[in-house]
Amino acid sequence: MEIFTPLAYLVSSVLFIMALRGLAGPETARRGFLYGVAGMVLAILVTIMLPNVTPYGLIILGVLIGGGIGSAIALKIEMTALPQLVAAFHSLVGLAAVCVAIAAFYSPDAYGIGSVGNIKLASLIEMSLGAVIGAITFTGSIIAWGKLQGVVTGKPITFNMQHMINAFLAGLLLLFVIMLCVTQLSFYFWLIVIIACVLGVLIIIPIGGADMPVIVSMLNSYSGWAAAGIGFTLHNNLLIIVGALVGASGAILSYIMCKGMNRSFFNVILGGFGGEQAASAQDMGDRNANLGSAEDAAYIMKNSSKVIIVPGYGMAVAQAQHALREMADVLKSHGVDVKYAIHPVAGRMPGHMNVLLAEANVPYDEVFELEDINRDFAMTDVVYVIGANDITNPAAKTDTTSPIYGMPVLDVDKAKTVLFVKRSLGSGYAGIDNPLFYENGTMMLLDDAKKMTENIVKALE
Amino acid sequence: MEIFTPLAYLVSSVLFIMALRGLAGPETARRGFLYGVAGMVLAILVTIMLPNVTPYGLIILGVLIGGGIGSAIALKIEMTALPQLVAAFHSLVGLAAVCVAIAAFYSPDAYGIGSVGNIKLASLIEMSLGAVIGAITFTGSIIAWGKLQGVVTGKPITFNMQHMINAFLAGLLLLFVIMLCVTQLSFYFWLIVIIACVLGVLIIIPIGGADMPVIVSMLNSYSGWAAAGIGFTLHNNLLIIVGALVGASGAILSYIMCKGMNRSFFNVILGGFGGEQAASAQDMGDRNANLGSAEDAAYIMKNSSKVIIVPGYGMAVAQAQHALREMADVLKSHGVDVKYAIHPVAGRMPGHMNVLLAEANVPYDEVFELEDINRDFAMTDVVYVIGANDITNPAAKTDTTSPIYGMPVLDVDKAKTVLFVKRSLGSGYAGIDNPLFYENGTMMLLDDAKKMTENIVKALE
Amino acid sequence: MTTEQAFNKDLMGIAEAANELAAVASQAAFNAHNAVEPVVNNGDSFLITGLTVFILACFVGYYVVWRVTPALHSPLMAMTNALSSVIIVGALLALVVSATSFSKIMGFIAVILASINIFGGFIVTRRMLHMFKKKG
Amino acid sequence: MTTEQAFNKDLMGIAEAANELAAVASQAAFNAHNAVEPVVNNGDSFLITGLTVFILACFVGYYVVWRVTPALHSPLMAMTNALSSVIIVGALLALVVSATSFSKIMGFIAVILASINIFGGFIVTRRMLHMFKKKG
Ligand SMILES: NC(=O)c1ccc[n+]([C@@H]2O[C@H](COP(=O)([O-])OP(=O)(O)OC[C@H]3O[C@@H](n4cnc5c(N)ncnc54)[C@H](OP(=O)(O)O)[C@@H]3O)[C@@H](O)[C@H]2O)c1
Ligand SMILES: NC(=O)c1ccc[n+]([C@@H]2O[C@H](COP(=O)([O-])OP(=O)(O)OC[C@H]3O[C@@H](n4cnc5c(N)ncnc54)[C@H](OP(=O)(O)O)[C@@H]3O)[C@@H](O)[C@H]2O)c1
Repeated sequence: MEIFTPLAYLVSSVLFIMALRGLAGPETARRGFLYGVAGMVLAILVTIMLPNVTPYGLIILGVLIGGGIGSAIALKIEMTALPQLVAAFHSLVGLAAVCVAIAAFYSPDAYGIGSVGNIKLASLIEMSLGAVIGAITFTGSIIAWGKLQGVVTGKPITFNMQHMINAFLAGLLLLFVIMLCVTQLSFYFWLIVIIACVLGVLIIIPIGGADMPVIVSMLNSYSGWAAAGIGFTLHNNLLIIVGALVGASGAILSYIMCKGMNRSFFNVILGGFGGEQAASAQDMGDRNANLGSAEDAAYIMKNSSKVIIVPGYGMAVAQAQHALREMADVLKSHGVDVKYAIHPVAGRMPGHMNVLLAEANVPYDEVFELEDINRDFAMTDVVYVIGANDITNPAAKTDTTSPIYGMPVLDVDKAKTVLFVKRSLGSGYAGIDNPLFYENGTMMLLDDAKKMTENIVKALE
Repeated sequence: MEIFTPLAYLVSSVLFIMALRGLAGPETARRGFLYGVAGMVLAILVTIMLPNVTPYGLIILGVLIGGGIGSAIALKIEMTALPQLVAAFHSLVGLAAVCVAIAAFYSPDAYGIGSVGNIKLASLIEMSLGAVIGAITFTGSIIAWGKLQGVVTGKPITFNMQHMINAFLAGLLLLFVIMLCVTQLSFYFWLIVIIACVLGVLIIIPIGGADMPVIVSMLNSYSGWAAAGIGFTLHNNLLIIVGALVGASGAILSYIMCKGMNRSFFNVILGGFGGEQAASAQDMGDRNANLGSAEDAAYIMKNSSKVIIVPGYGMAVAQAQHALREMADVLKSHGVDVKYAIHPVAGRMPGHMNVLLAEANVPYDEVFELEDINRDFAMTDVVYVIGANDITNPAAKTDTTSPIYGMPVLDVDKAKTVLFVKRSLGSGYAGIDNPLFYENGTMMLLDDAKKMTENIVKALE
Repeated sequence: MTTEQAFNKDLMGIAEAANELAAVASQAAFNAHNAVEPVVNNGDSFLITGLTVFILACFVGYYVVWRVTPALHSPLMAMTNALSSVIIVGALLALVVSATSFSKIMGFIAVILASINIFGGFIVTRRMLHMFKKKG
Repeated sequence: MTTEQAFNKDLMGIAEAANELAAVASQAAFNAHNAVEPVVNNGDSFLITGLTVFILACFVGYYVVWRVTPALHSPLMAMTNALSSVIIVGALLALVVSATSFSKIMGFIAVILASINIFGGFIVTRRMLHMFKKKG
């Protein structure tokens, strides 16, 4: 009869797989969400209904406290603050993994992996692995959160020999894991946890704010591997499966983002990118940009037949998505064909723009990915670039010396007219000038994205 | 140290997964093939190098006999006889599964699943399951082979109450499995095997020859499930994984074929389809088809700019693929654009036409699947239909009473001219008349596909 | 707003599902109470492990096979035919480990049958794949 | 014919690979000889079972995640965040089964942390998915 619990865990694993499967399309996503919730409820219920598991009071208290905090945060967070939120949540998963590893270390008999001072070798290794990954996830995610939130500077913090120091710490970790296995002393276990915490900070701090999304995804992946490591320790297939799913997901998202920026993952991890904003910004100072007003923009767009909107991080900052949607409605009522083009790394996390547009009730079948719409720009009258910059930079296609050379960009320069809404002629997150600002077909609408869009709506009516 | 064998089995499982992954495209397929071979070699070597495994003589003898027979057959088989070959091979896998199950039943101690007369309950059930599926695969595949080879009539053999009889036999199987579990008597085990063999024959015999490809795929799937069942008996994850892979593959191919014919799998299994060839063939006897010669066809194609070739089962029968490729070469040298359109169920097994064209050195980038080329027919001058029939039948689109109504067909009727190469105005495998033969834009080239194509080549030169 | 309502209905669906799950789970727990100390040892019954592996392998098979290009469906059939002969592993064990000579004979036959398939299946696959070329 | 040659080279590659494998395998066999009776019991070491499950799950994750539409990558991140909190299973065990009260405290903290994630992650996911609509 002891097969019921693992069977329920297996069902729960399958539900989690189905949950991710559901995300293949917006139609099936909600069903997927329900599968995910059901899987989690099942996993928890089965666990607390095991024999021996009796102090429901503490469990309920813990879940109530955690659930209350989690719900409160999640219900009132702005959609624009998503990247920070995800980073913060990851750090909690990492810390939880560390706590479970510590609990297992101090009560190995409860998990059937030996007794205090006499834990099985394999379990000790798995446990340390889980704790190390968990600790790195914990502190690393805190730094990532700080950089995204603006609490920690977004500039890469570099110092001498940092790679040497990291390598040294990693060596120390290895040493102490061996010592732990030999001596079984809790002293080494704590040293391992502390060094891993420090390493988490040191790994993330030299990476620029612009690369944080990749890092958040990487840490997402780590939190999965940490869960899998704990699964090995506890001989629990559910944790292993879910850990692998989450690990794969984070790794794939990181990979997609790196490809979207044409950079190697290794290059991102080495850090130091995106620090020279000021340096090159003056090179083009002698060229003149063509400035325009809301009325000009309204006139141009009203008289066009095809408009493509390219949103970027600035739209998120300005919370301009609702105004934008209003503008699109007015244009459509004038018979203009309106579409949205989303670059894979627009904004500050994958799919960031899609969520914001969806929030403003833009139907998802008007929103297209780069590969699906890039050939349409040549046949488009007006491109309305709102708070985007790097993802439209034609230098990525032509200038071999540019740091973003080779990054796939939206071919907005092929359209007849490009309208750029941003607050200045300054550069984007990558800190690189955009020659498109000074083209003939370009009109710069220098203002806050929301204000400008609202003014255009007024001018259109 | 006992982890080496299962570790090697795990590596071998991964190699098998990589092998199937390789088939995602022709470029990676050969590497995939090598993975598959490597996985098999590894699995076998690791097994025979286990301690206790010593009588290498018998092993080598068995492998030599089997390998010799298998190689001899595989090296000299005609590519047109592939469907039969695959069916024959499946029956062997089924029989092998039965043998292993019998061996396990008579020597349970060797597998650590109990002792004679005292086998673990779970193992007994798994063993019976493996034996039943194996036996059904064995005899079912023999019948399928016979129907494809023409040894058994391709007509569905139906008789009274056959579904009742099958249900009765299935009930008996269940009963005897229970008896086996209770009594552990070998008598019941043999009864189970024999009834399953009979059931295999009875299930397949009422199914028409035209549906055999679906059945072959289904039996492929069964052979996988049988292997997985044996894997459960032997506590061997490698067998379970490979069994699941093969099972999934066969099921998916069956599904794809059913969709290609717009029939439900259930409908195929119920049988009785494709028996009324003669009945409706006379309805159109009063209409006149437009007959032509090789010279006419050569003239028409030479003066066209776009030709699409639609091969079907007749090309395989006539072995016309080499002549066809020659014809395409000559046309291309005249500046004609030549492509090939493959229907998902053209021929007698999935991908049948692709293999034959590849055999004739047709580059695979000139060969297109239905969805990719179906819109091109409207812009095509000439369609050269060689030995195909059902897959071009426009009745599937318009005639709601047709048995193939709703089946996706190649829209050859949209082209300016259709050239039909076949030996008569008779129907195809589904036994349904093709109204296209009597259209104005159609020219019938009544002859053997190979002869006709060769004559066209002569006329073209 | 109708979507909102639909979603709330969905949420109620979850609640119901959760209740059902709870019922199942308490049943499971009830049954589990009869066991002695199963609290942590989840991985030791082969049936469940095997089932876990089996289900995951089914998912993998599903995805891998759907990615196979239709042009290579015939090689796929031949290849899976060869792969399913990995049952030779069981046959080899039967041949050498079995106590009774009847089992040994069965094992020997199975080795021969599986070998036919392995060689035959792989060679046919190789012949087919060998034919596919990009440029004529 | 060059393809033929290339393929034969490939075949020689197999032969080599097979030799290497044989070497590995004989090594394995050598090591295995030291064990007592491992002939059939392949599934009882959790490490290997876990590894099997892990690798298969990685394949499943790979395929499932690549199929997620880019528009839903943000919900994907939030959802996986919630899913990874399934570590609460370990936390619950730590809270109730542990012998030492220090482990219990750790378990309690882990339960709180994981709960924050589960509720937070799922609610954010729900909020996001809730926004996606087909028609405006
Ligand atoms: N999404 C991801 O997953 C991801 C991952 C890794 C890296 N990244 C990086 O993030 C960047 C994304 O490109 P992007 O084009 O979306 O953003 P961007 O290149 O950072 O440009 C955003 C622009 O918005 C403008 N802006 C800021 N606040 C505004 C406001 N309130 N109103 C109007 N405009 C405002 C800024 O110009 P002003 O200051 O002149 O207004 C800025 O140039 C890329 O460099 C990419 O490599 C993204
Ligand atoms: N491929 C699969 O996986 C699969 C699976 C399930 C079912 N099927 C069924 O198989 C059929 C496939 O359609 P199809 O269009 O390829 O074949 P078809 O409909 O069976 O037609 C083949 C045609 O080839 C002609 N033919 C035979 N020998 C010939 C020769 N030596 N020279 C010239 N012509 C010759 C025959 O006409 P004459 O006798 O007049 O020459 C016949 O009409 C469909 O009914 C499909 O549902 C296929």
